[in-house]
Amino acid sequence: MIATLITQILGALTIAAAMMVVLSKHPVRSVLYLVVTFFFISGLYIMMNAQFLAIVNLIVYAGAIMVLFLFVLMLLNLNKEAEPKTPTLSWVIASIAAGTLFIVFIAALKDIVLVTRPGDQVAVSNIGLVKNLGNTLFTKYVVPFEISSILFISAMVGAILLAKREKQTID
Amino acid sequence: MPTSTPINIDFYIILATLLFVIGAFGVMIRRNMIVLLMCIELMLNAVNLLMVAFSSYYNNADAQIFVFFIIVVAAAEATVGLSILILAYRQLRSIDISIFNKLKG
Amino acid sequence: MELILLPLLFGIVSFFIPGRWGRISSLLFAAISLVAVTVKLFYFQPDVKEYFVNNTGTYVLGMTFNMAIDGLGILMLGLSNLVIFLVALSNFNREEASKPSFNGLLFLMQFGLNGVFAAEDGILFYMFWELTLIPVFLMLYWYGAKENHKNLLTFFLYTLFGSLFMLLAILAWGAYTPSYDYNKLMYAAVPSQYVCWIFTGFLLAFAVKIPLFPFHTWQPPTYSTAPMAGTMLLSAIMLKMALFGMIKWMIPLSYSALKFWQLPVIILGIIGILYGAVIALRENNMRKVFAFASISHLGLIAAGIMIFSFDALMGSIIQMVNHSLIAVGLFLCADIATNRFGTSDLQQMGGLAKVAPRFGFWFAVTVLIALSVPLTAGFIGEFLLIKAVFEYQAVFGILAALTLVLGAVYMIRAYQMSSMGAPKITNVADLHWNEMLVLALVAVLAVFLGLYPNGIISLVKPSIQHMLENVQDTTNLIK
Amino acid sequence: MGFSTIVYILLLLPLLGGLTNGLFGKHLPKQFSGALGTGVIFSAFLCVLMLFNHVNEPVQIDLCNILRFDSFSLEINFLIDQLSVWMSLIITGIGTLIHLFSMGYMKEDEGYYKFFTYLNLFIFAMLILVLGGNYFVLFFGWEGVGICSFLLIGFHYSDPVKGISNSLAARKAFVMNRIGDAGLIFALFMLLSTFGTLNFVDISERLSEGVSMHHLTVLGITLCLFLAATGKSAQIPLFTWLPDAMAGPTPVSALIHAATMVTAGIYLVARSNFLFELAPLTQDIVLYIGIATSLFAAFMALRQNDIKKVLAYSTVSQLGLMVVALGLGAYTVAIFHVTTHAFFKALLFLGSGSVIHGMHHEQDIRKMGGLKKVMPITHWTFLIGTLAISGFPLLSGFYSKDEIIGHLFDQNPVLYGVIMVSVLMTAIYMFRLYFLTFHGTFRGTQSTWEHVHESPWTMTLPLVILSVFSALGGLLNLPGLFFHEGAHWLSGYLHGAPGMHNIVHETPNFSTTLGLMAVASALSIGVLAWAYQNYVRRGSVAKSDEALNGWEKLSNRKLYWDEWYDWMVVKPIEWLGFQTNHTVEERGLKSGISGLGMLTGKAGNALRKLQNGYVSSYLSWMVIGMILLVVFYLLNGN
Repeated sequence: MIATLITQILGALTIAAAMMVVLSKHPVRSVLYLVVTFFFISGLYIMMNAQFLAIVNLIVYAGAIMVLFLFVLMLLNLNKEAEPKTPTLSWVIASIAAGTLFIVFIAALKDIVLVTRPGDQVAVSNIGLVKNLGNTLFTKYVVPFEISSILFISAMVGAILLAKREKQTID
Repeated sequence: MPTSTPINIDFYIILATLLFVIGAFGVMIRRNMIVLLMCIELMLNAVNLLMVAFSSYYNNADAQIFVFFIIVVAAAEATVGLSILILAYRQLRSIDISIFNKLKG
Repeated sequence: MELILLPLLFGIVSFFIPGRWGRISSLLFAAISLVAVTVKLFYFQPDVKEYFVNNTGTYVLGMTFNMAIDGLGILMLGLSNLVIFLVALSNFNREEASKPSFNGLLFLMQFGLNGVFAAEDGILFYMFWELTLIPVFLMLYWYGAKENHKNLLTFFLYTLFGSLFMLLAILAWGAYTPSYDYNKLMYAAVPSQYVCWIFTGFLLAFAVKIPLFPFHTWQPPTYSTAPMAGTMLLSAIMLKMALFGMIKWMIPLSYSALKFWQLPVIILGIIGILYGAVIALRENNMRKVFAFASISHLGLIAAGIMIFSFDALMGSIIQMVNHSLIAVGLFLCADIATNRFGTSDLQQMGGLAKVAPRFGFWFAVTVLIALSVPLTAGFIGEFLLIKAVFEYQAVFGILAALTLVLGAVYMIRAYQMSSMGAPKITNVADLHWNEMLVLALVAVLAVFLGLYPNGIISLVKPSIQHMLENVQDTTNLIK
Repeated sequence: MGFSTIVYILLLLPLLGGLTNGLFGKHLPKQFSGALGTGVIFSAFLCVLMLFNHVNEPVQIDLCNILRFDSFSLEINFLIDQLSVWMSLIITGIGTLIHLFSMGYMKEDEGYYKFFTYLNLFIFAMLILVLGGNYFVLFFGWEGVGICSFLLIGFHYSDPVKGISNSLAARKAFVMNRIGDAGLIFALFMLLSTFGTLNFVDISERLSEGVSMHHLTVLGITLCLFLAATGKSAQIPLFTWLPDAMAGPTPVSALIHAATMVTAGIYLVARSNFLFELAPLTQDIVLYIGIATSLFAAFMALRQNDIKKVLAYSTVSQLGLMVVALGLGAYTVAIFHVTTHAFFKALLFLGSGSVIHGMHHEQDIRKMGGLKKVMPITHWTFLIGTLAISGFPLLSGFYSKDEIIGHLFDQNPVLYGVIMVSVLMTAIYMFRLYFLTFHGTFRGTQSTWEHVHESPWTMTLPLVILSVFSALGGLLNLPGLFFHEGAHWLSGYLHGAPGMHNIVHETPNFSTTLGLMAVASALSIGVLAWAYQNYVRRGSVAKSDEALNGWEKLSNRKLYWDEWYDWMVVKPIEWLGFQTNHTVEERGLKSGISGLGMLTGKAGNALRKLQNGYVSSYLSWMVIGMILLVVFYLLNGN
């Protein structure tokens, strides 16, 4: 019972933090709220007993990526620059679009026929544990895993190449 | 360590959808490119959440592995995206998305 | 198979032969393939289909790459090789012939044409069909009048647009068989509500290419600005692809669709006859006169094909061959006259026969062939065609026969304005030996076929009869 | 030698002569190529004579098959019967004389060898026409003579002054003939679908066996055949090309446009007698067309001032007379008139050629006069020709005309009256021509007068020979009046041709014939006296164009017939051509197509606006797309 409650509270907090990401005027605040969102999501992962992902989410997202965002923000010193105001019409259109999208998605997902299990409770399983997941990852998915390293290398090279200050590439 | 999460799958569906929609909403109304990138991360996370939920629901590890890969790709994407952003800032001294409309037909 | 692949080899080789040798080598290549096909024609057994590729088992996405020739196929193959030879010969003393790209394109064109005439597979047919468009387009683009690239674009888009429908039709047709093989397609059980649409797709592609009356607007400007070789290729052999396609691919498809489209297409053909002739009466651009004359001639052939009786088809085939010959002859003459006078305006020409008597004579002979006087193939062709149209519907026959009268007017007018009267220029070069050879070959062949049409008839008779039987079979399957 | 060998030699001779002259003529001396051209025709004439001696019933000679289908086949074969042999005799006989004449007439022309090439080819085509054993071969010859006629009319196409008008005349002749050819083609189609064969012998046998035909079919076939005949034989409505065809050299006018080619139409109808006999309506049409042509052409000839134009209209008028005979069903009489007409009209044309030659290519009779002193042979032969054509008693024209008139009188006395007007006018314009040319005083320039000379023997010899035939040609078909045994020899002879023997005509009785002859003689002699009085005694001369009064102007301007055609046919078609080209083609179709192109462009332009480059708007579109997609699936799923 408590677990359910915790889950629901976590969910509510996630939504709230996500809203703040979008709505806050200050980019740094957005980043911080996003970090908070990720923490809550990790919490939800834990509630689903997906421990490995919870940790990875924290380390990679909240730790690495978000710090990267912060660095960029600070590097460019964009804080002072106020973001131009979005026209009201855009707000209205975006709200309507988002609302419709939500309704439509819900309508679509609601009708999913859940076949494998009777009842609709999320079960507690142990597949999310590091040991089990590691087994799968390094047996069945070992090749994609290795390929992802190539992806990282190319991303790294790309990032360096792009961000390097060089006269002949720029201007 | 919770041993049981007797919670309805619908909860996760609605939660993930909401997160996704918020992300999309953000992309639509914000003009700061960094925030845009963050909103994209938000949408990715929404999808991740849903996949983990179904993974536990079906007791199937594959989806979690995919979430792992999504995180990997998201990290790479963020790296490249941010460096492009820096490059763009150097060129135009701004990261307002509405300035970048060279693709206008 | 060598008939198909030789031109490809020649084409590739020609791109690397430098200018000085280019014209000799291209003439030689064209002669080799002409000789090859003539030998083949000589020993050909018209009763059986001769397969180059006969793939009955494995195929990818339904494509079989089958190729075969029957009597009609070998005839068209011979015609295309002949036309290529005549084009190479008539260009021999022109500067184009010394350009490697020109010769290369010429033989790539031949490759595509031979493929079209031999393809036994729907998709393959389409691929070769489009393949011919590229060399001719490039030829027109590189060697044609520079100011008229807009017309060229019209031509290209127009024909491409037309053949798009053919592709759709072939795909739809193939959906009812395991492969696109010709024989499989012929016996495909296409539901009767779709068969008319498939037929229409083919018809659109062919109507643009022929061109039938309302789809012809690309033709006169293209003809009048294209280089001579391009015009010859377009009118002498590319249009024949469409007529050939009508006979081989469209007509056997379905009897009911044929009946549905028969009257409209015949009416369009008749309108084309009169329309082209009437415009040619007052047109002052010599090449355009012949372009509209071409529309007029082809209208009659298309009408004859749609009647699809044995006699009418024979007339159409003979007239197709004849039209190729006269197109080569007339456009060569028009080009020579245009070159000598420096303009293609008939009003500014005159008296060429006096200063260039050989030209005057051979031009007169070509004009007479184009008028389909007796003893020439055109006479037999038009005789059969008008007879068929007349028997189909007497009024149409009478309208179609106006081409005899109007044709005489515009052809002789073109001859008279360019060659008769007091000479307006002096000191012009008469025909070169190669040009004279082309015109003489045209005349000899036209007269030969006029006296011995039985040769063509016995060659194509089995395939046409087989095809007419096929039409019946398809009908039965639908019912 | 069998028939077939002779026929092949006969056909090959002119062909070979033409080819030799055409290929090597440039390098041959003029004398030789002329002699060669004349020689082959003369040899051909001898061949025909051999045939003439042997022919008694129709012989068909098969050469080869051109086209073989299940439903029909087209063959090349030749039919040797009395009709074809008789026509060949005229063609080669007159042809020889005219070739001979040309040797002198064309002496100074640079296209000498070409001229003989064309003439020989013409004889070849004409022989094909008359010897052909079926309509298909006939059509070969039919087109062949048309082409040769085209080439010969436009022979001086590069003349600096008259080149254009010569070539226009040639074109007009060809096109008008082509209209007739179209008629012949349709006749061929209908014959093929009715009988399955085109052989004269087969068709006539089928018909005599009593094969029933729908009367509309017969009507169609005969009308189409007659349309062809009007084209070739210059009848209303297609006659206007013949006067223009006088642009050709004079021997051409004599050979093609008087003696042979223009009679091809008469031959065609006579050949198809078995069909025309079944179509009374067509026969009536033929009759009335013939009368109208004869009358109008004679009227037009009254005030022509070009010596050849007068003869041209006279030819049209005489052809009209032959057509009248055809319309009456008197085919042999028509052929008789063809024969005598060939004699005297060739004579007249050659005589005029001699005059033109002597006058250095002056053709206007207003600039002639008094030539009888300097050109005695031409004068006397021309006089015989004039008397023959105007029906002077006992000359050839008298007999042939009289038979036609006699048949007409039998059938319809009113039409007889009409045709007598035409005959009267014929006498008037011919005597006018004769007197103005040869009598009175010379009206040209002095320098011309000094150079006028009699023609060389190559030209006068044919004149003399032809004048003998013109005078005595009537003996071929004497009416029963004089010799009961030898009468109607030609008619009897021609009865051997297919279908002819089925046609029986009662000859008019004795007293009627005598009466009609008396009237005709009186007319002819009366006009002669009047003309002598008018032109010689009173010395009247032809008026200049401005001085013409009402009817004279009409006659001089050919009833404005050409202008009518120009206004009613040529102009509208040209207008149509122009409008089609500029309105339908350029404005309608082409701009329709480019309009489609522009529409696509416009649509692209409109859609381009959507690509505004803003990421947020792209995303909005994406969202909308997603929504629509999901909604679509939801709706479809239920």
